[in-house]
Parts: sequence; C-alpha cells; structure tokens
Amino acid sequence: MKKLINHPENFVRESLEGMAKAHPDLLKVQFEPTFVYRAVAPVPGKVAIVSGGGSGHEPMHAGFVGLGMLDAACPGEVFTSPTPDQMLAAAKQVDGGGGILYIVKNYSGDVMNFEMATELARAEDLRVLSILIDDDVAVKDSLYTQGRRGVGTTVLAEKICGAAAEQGYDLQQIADLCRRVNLNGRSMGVALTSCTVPAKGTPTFDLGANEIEMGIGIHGEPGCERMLVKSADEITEILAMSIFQDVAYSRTVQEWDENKRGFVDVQLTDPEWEKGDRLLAFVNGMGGTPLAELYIVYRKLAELCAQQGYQIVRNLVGSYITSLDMQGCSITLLKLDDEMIRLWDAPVKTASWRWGI
Amino acid sequence: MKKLINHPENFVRESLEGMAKAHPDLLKVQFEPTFVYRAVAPVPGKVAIVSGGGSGHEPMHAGFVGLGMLDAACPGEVFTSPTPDQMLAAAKQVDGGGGILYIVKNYSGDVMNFEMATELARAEDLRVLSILIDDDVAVKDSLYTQGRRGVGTTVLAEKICGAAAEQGYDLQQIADLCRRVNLNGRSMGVALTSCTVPAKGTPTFDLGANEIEMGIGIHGEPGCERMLVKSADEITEILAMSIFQDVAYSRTVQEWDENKRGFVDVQLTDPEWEKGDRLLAFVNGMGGTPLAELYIVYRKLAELCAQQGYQIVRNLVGSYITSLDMQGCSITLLKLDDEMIRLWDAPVKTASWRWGI
Amino acid sequence: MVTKEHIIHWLQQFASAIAQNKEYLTQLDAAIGDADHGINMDRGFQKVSNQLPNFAAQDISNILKSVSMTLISSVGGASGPLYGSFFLRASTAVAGKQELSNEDMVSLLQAGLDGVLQRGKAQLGDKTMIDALSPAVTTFTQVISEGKSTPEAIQQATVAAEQGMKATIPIVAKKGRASYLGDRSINHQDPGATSVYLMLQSLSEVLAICS
Amino acid sequence: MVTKEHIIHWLQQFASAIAQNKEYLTQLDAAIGDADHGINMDRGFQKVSNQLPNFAAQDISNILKSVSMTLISSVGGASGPLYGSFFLRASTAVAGKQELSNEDMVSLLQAGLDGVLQRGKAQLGDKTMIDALSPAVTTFTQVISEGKSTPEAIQQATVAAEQGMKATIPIVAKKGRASYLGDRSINHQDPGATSVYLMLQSLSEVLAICS
Ligand SMILES: Nc1ncnc2c1ncn2[C@@H]1O[C@H](COP(=O)(O)OP(=O)(O)O)[C@@H](O)[C@H]1O
Ligand SMILES: Nc1ncnc2c1ncn2[C@@H]1O[C@H](COP(=O)(O)OP(=O)(O)O)[C@@H](O)[C@H]1O
Ligand SMILES: [Mg+2]
Ligand SMILES: [Mg+2]
Ligand SMILES: [Mg+2]
Ligand SMILES: [Mg+2]
Repeated sequence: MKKLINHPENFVRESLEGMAKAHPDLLKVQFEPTFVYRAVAPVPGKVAIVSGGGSGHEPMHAGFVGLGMLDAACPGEVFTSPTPDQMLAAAKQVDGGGGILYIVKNYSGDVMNFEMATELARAEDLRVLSILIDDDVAVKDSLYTQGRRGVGTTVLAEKICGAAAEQGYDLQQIADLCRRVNLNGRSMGVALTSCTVPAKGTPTFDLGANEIEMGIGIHGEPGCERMLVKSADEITEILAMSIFQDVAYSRTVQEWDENKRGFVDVQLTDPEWEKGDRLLAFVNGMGGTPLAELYIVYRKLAELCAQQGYQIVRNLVGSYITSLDMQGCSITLLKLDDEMIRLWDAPVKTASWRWGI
Repeated sequence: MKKLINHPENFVRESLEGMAKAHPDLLKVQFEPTFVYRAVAPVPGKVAIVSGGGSGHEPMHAGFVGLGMLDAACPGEVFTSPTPDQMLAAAKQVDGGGGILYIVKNYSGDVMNFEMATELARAEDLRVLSILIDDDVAVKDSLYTQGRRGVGTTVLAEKICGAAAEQGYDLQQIADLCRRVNLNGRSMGVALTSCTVPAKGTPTFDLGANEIEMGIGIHGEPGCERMLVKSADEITEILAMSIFQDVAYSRTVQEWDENKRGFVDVQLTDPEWEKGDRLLAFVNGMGGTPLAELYIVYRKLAELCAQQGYQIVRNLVGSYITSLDMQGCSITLLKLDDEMIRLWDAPVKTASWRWGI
Repeated sequence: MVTKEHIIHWLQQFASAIAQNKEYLTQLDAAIGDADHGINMDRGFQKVSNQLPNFAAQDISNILKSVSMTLISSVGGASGPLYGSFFLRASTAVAGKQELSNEDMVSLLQAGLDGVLQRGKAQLGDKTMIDALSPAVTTFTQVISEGKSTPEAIQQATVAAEQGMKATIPIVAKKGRASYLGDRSINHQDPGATSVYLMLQSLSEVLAICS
Repeated sequence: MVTKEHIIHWLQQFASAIAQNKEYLTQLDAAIGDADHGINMDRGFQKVSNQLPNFAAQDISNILKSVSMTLISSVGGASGPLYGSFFLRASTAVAGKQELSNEDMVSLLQAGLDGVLQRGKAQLGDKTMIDALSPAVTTFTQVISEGKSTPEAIQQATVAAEQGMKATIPIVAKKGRASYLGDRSINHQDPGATSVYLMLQSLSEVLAICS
C-alpha cells in the first residue's frame, strides 16, 4: 500500500486537521466526538442540515459543510458509520432553533446510529427529523436485503436541502423535500479496481486485470456482477439502462413521528419517470479515475438520455462521493421539478463545491 | 489497462465532446484544429488569455475556460504539445482587440509550437505575447537541460492573469504580471505510481511496491530520485524543503519583442523569499490520489511554512494539474503581493473552478 | 449468584477474546462485508477494558450502562448500536442490583436480545448476530427453568451460540452489508454471530472458574 | 538531377519507414522521454502520405511546404515544429524549382538543418536529432564539393547520420525531455536522431533505385 498517510489510525483525524487549517473561513473541526461544522454556526432560525457517514468518500460530507449546503458533517472511521454521540454533539452545535435534519445513507450501521442519535436528541428536546437516502438500483429488492444503499443522490439531496434551509424552509418542508429528492434519484456504479482501506493495507477485493465489478456501492463491497472489461460506452449503457429500466421500487422505512414521539414505519415507492422528464445527470468519479474519463462517460450518457426522451437540464461531473482510491464511476439521474432546479441553482460555498457566491 | 475510454485514439476527442455537452453555457469545442473557447467570445476590448498543452492534465486547461480565467485552451494529444494551427485558430477566435497572451509551459515541444504560433499570429497582425512558466525546482540547472518544467504555477498564473484581463489590464501589463507570478512560484511533485497513457496501454515507468519517484513532472517522465516509500509527513517535508531551499534560479528565455518584431533573449532570475512573506500554498493531486490524502499533506505543509516564518494567506487543495491516473501530489508555493491576492480573490466561472459568481 | 466481580471479569475476558480474534473477525467481515468487524469491536472493547478499574464502586446496572455508552460512542458501524443496545437493555433489566439471581440473569439476557432485535430488526435466519444470540438466550432460559445453575445454563447457552454461529455458514444474508451479496454470501460465517459466540464463551469461562 | 518524382517517392518511403518503426521509435522515447515519438511521427506522416497524390501538379518547393504545414499541424510535441521547420526551410531554399541540381540539394539540406537549429537551439552533442542531421549535412556538402553525385553523397550522408545516431547512446541529453534525466539518459539512443537517420536512409534508397 502506497498512500499519502502517516499512520492508518490517524488517517481521518489528520485529514480533518488539514481541512481545518485550509478552510478556517468556512469550517471548524471538533474532535472527541468528531464533527465538522460551519465556521459561523448556528444560523439563528435556520433549519440545520447534518449528514455523516464513514470516511473515505471525500469530499462528501465534510467538503460540503458551508453556506447553502450542510451545517455539520459527522465523519466516522473509514467506511464505518459515525456514532450517535458525534451526531448529537453536531446537532447541538448547529441548532439555530429551526430544528435539525439528519440526511442518512441507508446502511445498517448508519441507520441504527442515526436512529439512536435521533432518540437521544429527542430526549434532550432537540427537534430532529431524519431522511434516508436509498437510491442504488443495483440492489434489487428491499425484502431480502437491507434495502437499497444510499449513494450519489445523497450529494444532490444535500445541495438541494441545504439551499432550501438557507431560503427559510421549515423542518417538515425540508424533510419532505429531501424524501422527494431521494424518491426521484437513482444511481448505479462500477469499479475498475478495488480500493485499499488504510487500516487493512491491501485491496478489499481482487479484480482480475480484465475484470470490472458492476453494481458496486461506495465501500469497496463487491457489486452485483463481475464482467470482462468493456468500453466506456458499453459501461455507460449498462449503468444508464439499469436506471432507466428500474421499476417502481417500494420499501418500508422508519421515520420519526413528531406526534407519536417515536419512529414509525413509512411505506415509500419511487414514482415512474416519463418521456420528456427533466433530469439532472451526475457522473461521479470513485476517487482514482481522472476527470477526462468522466466526460467520456457523460458524452454517452447524454446521448442515451436523449434517446430515451429525457431532457438533461442540469449536470454535475466530478468526484464527489468516492471510495478512497477506487477507479470507476457512478451515474446518478435525478428527476427534477421547478423547485428542485431553483434550489440546485442557489449559491453554495463549501470547501469542495462553490458557485454563485 | 482498465480505463473508462472507448478507443485510445478518440480519448481526447470524446472527452472534449463530453465537456461540450456538459457545459454549453460556459464553453464551445472546435475540432480540426482543436480548441476549447468561451461560449461568449471574443470579449470586446479584453486581452484574451490562451493556454494549452498536452492532454492528460485535466481539468487543466479546458476546465479553466470561462469568465475570470482562460478565453481558450488548446488540447494536444495525451502528453503531446498541441500544434501552432490550433493556437492560431484559438487566438483568432477569441481576439477581442486587446491582444492575446499565450501562457506556455516550458517543455521543448510546447515552447517551439507556441513560438511558431506566435510568429504565425504576428504575421497575420494579431497582437500576441507569450510567457513561459518554468517553476519545477526538481530540475536544478537551466544550462544543461531544457530548463525547469512548467507545472503547478501554471494553474495559479491562469487564475491571476485571467482575473487581470477581466479587470481591464492591457496586454503588456498582463504579460508582466504573468512573468512575475512565474518568478515567484515554485513547485515539486512526487509519484506513488506511474500513470498509464491510453495509446500505450501500460504504465510509463515501473515503480516497485515500496518505491516512490521524487521530483516528477506531469508527463509520467521519471523524476530526479527514486526512494523507498515514506510517510506523508516525510514526503511533504522533502517537497517543501526543496522549494524553501531553492536558490535564485536564473535562465534565459525567449520573449517576443514588439519593437524588434521578433523573439529576443531575456535573462530572468527568481527573487529570493524572506521570512514573513505571504504565500499561496497549493497542494495538487496527480489524478489518482484521493482528496483526503491531499489534506494530510496540506496539514504538514502548513506546519512547515509556519516553521520557516512564512504566512499562508491563500490556499488551494485538489486535483487541478494531473497526470492521468497517477497517484501522488505536487506542492506549489507562490509568494503573493497585494495585487496578486486581489486578483486571486476575483470571481471565476469555469467548468472546474468557480467562485464569486 | 452472579456478582459484580463476575461481571467485570466477564467484560475483561470478552475484551481480550476480541483482541485475540481481531484479525479473524475482520477477515470474516472482508469476505461478506467491509473488513472492519474486528477493528470496530476491538476499538470499543479496548475502551471498555480501560474503564473497568473505575467500575468497582458502581452497581451492575450502572456498569452495564457505562459499557453500553462506551460501545455506542466508539464502535460505530452496525455492531456499535447493536452491542450498545444489548448492554443498555441488559442494564435496565437489572436496575439497582448488586448481584444477580438466576432469574435476573434470564431477564438480563432476554432484555439484551430484545434490544438487539428492536434496533436491528433482523429475524432468526437472516445471517446476523441474532442467529447466535437468540438460541443462546432461549437455551439459557430453558435450562434455568429446568432448575439448573447459571454457570451450567450459560455453558449450554454457549454451545447453542456456537451452533447458531455455524448455522450462519450455509445461509443467505438478509440484513446488514452481507445482504447485498445475495447468494454470494453463502458459505461464509457471519462475523457478528462469531463475536456473540465469543461473548457467551467468555461469560461461561468466567462463571466456570469463579463459582 | 533530383526530380519531383524522386522527392515524392522519398516522402512515401520515409512515411513507410516511420510506420514500420513506430513501435521502435516509441520505445526509444519511453526510455528517456514520454513514449510518443513514433506515435507523433506516424500521425504526421500518415497525413503526408495521404496527400502525396495531390502533389503531382506542384513544384518541389510547394510540395515541401505542404509537407511542412501538414507536419506542423498534426505532429505536435517537439518533433512537429522541428521536422516542420526542416521542410519549411528546405522548401524556401528551392523556391520555384522543378528539379534539383547537386548544389540545390546542398542548399536544401543545409537550409533544413538551419531551420531545426534555429527552432530547437540544440547544439551538436546535446543528444538530439541534430546529432544525426548535422554530420549528415556536413558529409553531403563535403562529398558534393569533391565532385561526386547526389546519390553517392546521400549514401555517405546516411552513413554519417547512422554514426551520429549511435553516438547519441553514450552521452547525456541537454535538450528536450531527456535532459531532465541527467546521467540517467546515458546508454539510450535518441529517438529523434533515429527518425532522422530513417529520413536520410529513405532518400538514399530512393535515389539509388531511381537514378
Ligand atoms: N440489522 C442487523 N441486525 C442484527 N445484526 C446485524 C444487523 N446488521 C448487521 N448486523 C451484524 O453486524 C455485523 C457487522 O458488524 P460491523 O462489521 O462491525 O459493522 P458494519 O457492517 O457497519 O461494517 C454483521 O456480521 C451482523 O452480524
Ligand atoms: N530543442 C531540440 N532541438 C532538437 N531536437 C530536439 C529538441 N528537443 C527535442 N528534440 C528531439 O525531439 C525528439 C523527441 O520528439 P517527440 O517525442 O516527438 O516530442 P516530445 O519530446 O515533445 O514528446 C528527441 O528525441 C530529440 O531528438
Ligand atoms: Mg463498516
Ligand atoms: Mg510528447
Ligand atoms: Mg463491517
Ligand atoms: Mg516524446
């Protein structure tokens, strides 16, 4: 393993220390419990958006802390969910009186830790809601699995909900918006190489020189199918078609019920897309793939969307939700409405994403 | 070789086609001769900034075409200088009457092709000046080599000169500014792995599982010393110290003389830095290195700069000038003055760099 | 009677079992998860281990609660909240006790299991730690109801946990990360079920020696 | 007399020599440069080759100028402007000619060399194409001045180019990418000097056959 690190155990901490030194105008970093929060927080009256998850997906989430996006991010160890005390401490730090939305990726660890954090926060009379992101169409059913993983749509939801919070939406409105973004966002990814977790020091999975792993998540977990290496156009077609052909996905998730003061089961189904729908097309690099290759994927994706009768009206091309040094990419398509477009276009000022300000 | 490409020969073209589809609001792409230019060009009266070089360094340069930065970029084949006809056509396309500055990295191919382009442009009565970037302290002398390579400072010069052009500086002023940025910028890089050029299909150099290559350029060319793998802190120290300890570098370069209507020799020497100097610290990823690792390098770099008595007043952390999928990083330190800081902070709106707008 | 000293000794024993099996648990997780179960558990139980000296003055319930809090705030991942819930509920079940009767032990284990079930929503056969924990608790309760002693009941519960752990090998995972693998999860032993087995084995060893 | 047909034939021959040696030239460049000299040259000379049919109606000077323009606009890198300058200056030296005398050939080669020198500013011994081109031109001029024919002079010039090419092996590069390697450039043959040798060899072959 060759990496720009010192000791594997200090990987997350030292990286966050570097961020704190590089961006004192944007963010502050707190350790034990660890969280990253806006330099100017709380913002009085504003709903605070807090996310978090295992580290190794940079710039997500800490790189998205700042105006127009997150109020705080809770980084766990590499690929390991953060703990409830981190989430609780972050919520307390950034609560400006408008309540807190936790945006949570659907992994058993993340879900359980954020659930505990919500319970702890509620016990301390913090008004916390949480929304699950579960957009990975590579996971087919929700009955016999943990349900779909949360991947690329997370990034889009953080941007859109962050803008809504800035514009004065209340907590319930933002939770509803976040749920809507999730239901309309679909993703799938491919790995050309495995990643190497610093603490382990060797690649998580072995992939032959001519093999790729289709349908991977973002933790170096194996995907749904191993196949021979293909051209960028063929890979893009597999990913995009899996998204286009996805049928209305249904699942039961837990959401906090403010009246019942506890979690309740909520039944959710993805709406169908129709010809003429406006999409946001997001081509994401997994960390080790050069930008030039992502544009080759985008080129084909744009062609395929047009063929299917969809209009791409917004796009994002770059490495935003990564798996350490993995080579590969993911595609996320989000069906947009006017409100989402307006929020997407709103200003954002974070370490890794900035426009309009 | 596993890459998200179709045919290696189409790598540059298809990537640019993807860019054109992704960013029609920002840029247009022209083929044969190939160049990328602002969607709205020329800007009447403004000096046009044109750069270019081999492809494989994305987002540089095409990702920097837009308001506040470049007017046009000329991408060559992978790691191969573009040709004079590309540069000439780009200059004609974006000339708004204020003249054109070519920002050229010091490689024999780039220098000669841009020289020819300048001669051709002058023959057609276009007012073109060109400034060489030669900031790589890994190359020690200029007498027995091609002189220092142009690396990280190129990115900074494009940002600063782009802002100056936007603010109405005239051609000579921008050329002088660009020269000043170059003389005050110093870089050095390290490779943890080789890159793989699509047309070749195998790594450019072989590096053992425990070896790193210190002092590399950005073309997968071997560096100045091969050593055993080291910690991020040690690597950062070697890179930073090589920059701190660099003595006033002198060289003769060719610049166009508007009176003599031809190239003349110009003798240039880097000014010394002093304690208390204000620096811009740029930690750049080589393409395959995750952002989290760059922050670990930044952490140490900030510490070393403070120890040396320098103040970091601006910084940039990310993959801006890359070598395809190479893992590794480079450090660039630029001594700033008030004017450069003001221009650095000015708005920029390109595919890969945006703030203030 | 299970004393406070037994409980402290058990936690110590479990912490060292985790330390010794850190690589093994991580390797099991590499096959069907993300290669961190041993690392996660060890991070948490090293902290628990460091805190044991402070526990002498506390009652059993408070000790278990401290363990729970430490695990919850240091393990992360799926196992953090699950083991955290186990110890939290166990703690509540024995509130105020300085030593535990057979019935108290039944309540403790049953409450712990309920905590894990409620937090993780897995069912028996989903290839999770439940597959080891649930049969262990059932067996313990059964053996106690037959009038046997706690050490004996725990010994039999440990055997049941081991069988449950092994029973995870041939089945498909339906919860946790391994569930994404579908059929590819077959023929691998679940890491969480394995650490649960170690937990019961540690208790069994401590009670066998101490009583 | 060197005719227009000789020139066209030469260009054709050189283009196929480059195509045949594409990998070889690229490998030489991989060792001390960036592994593209063969790819670059072949990209350019394939274009030249495609244009040859259009050249029949033009005079020699215009043919050479077209070749120059094609190379300049398609080769890129260092060799594009260098070969481009060679053919551009060569073209100027024989303006208006339909066939070339011995003296015209001297002017052509000398002008081409001057073009490369002026563009690249390399000196003999810098381990560049100059190390093959310069001795070749000197030899050609010398042999012609001794009253020998162009085919004979070119043959000897080719031998000089080959020697010059081989002489690049033991020396340190001082220009071009290879110069960054310092002493590590020793023991490698310069790719540009090698392609120059192929250029002269092609001319030599054509004149030997055709005259
Ligand atoms: N929903 C669940 N219910 C019960 N146990 C679970 C559940 N999800 C995961 N587990 C257990 O957790 C173990 C994995 O723990 P660990 O590797 O520490 O966490 P993570 O999966 O987040 O990396 C699995 O082997 C399984 O026994
Ligand atoms: N300044 C120079 N003068 C003469 N020849 C040069 C000079 N710089 C480079 N060369 C020649 O160019 C060759 C490399 O050409 P090529 O690989 O096509 O371009 P690049 O170096 O830009 O990749 C070298 O082998 C050398 O012979
Ligand atoms: Mg994990
Ligand atoms: Mg080249
Ligand atoms: Mg795990
Ligand atoms: Mg080359």
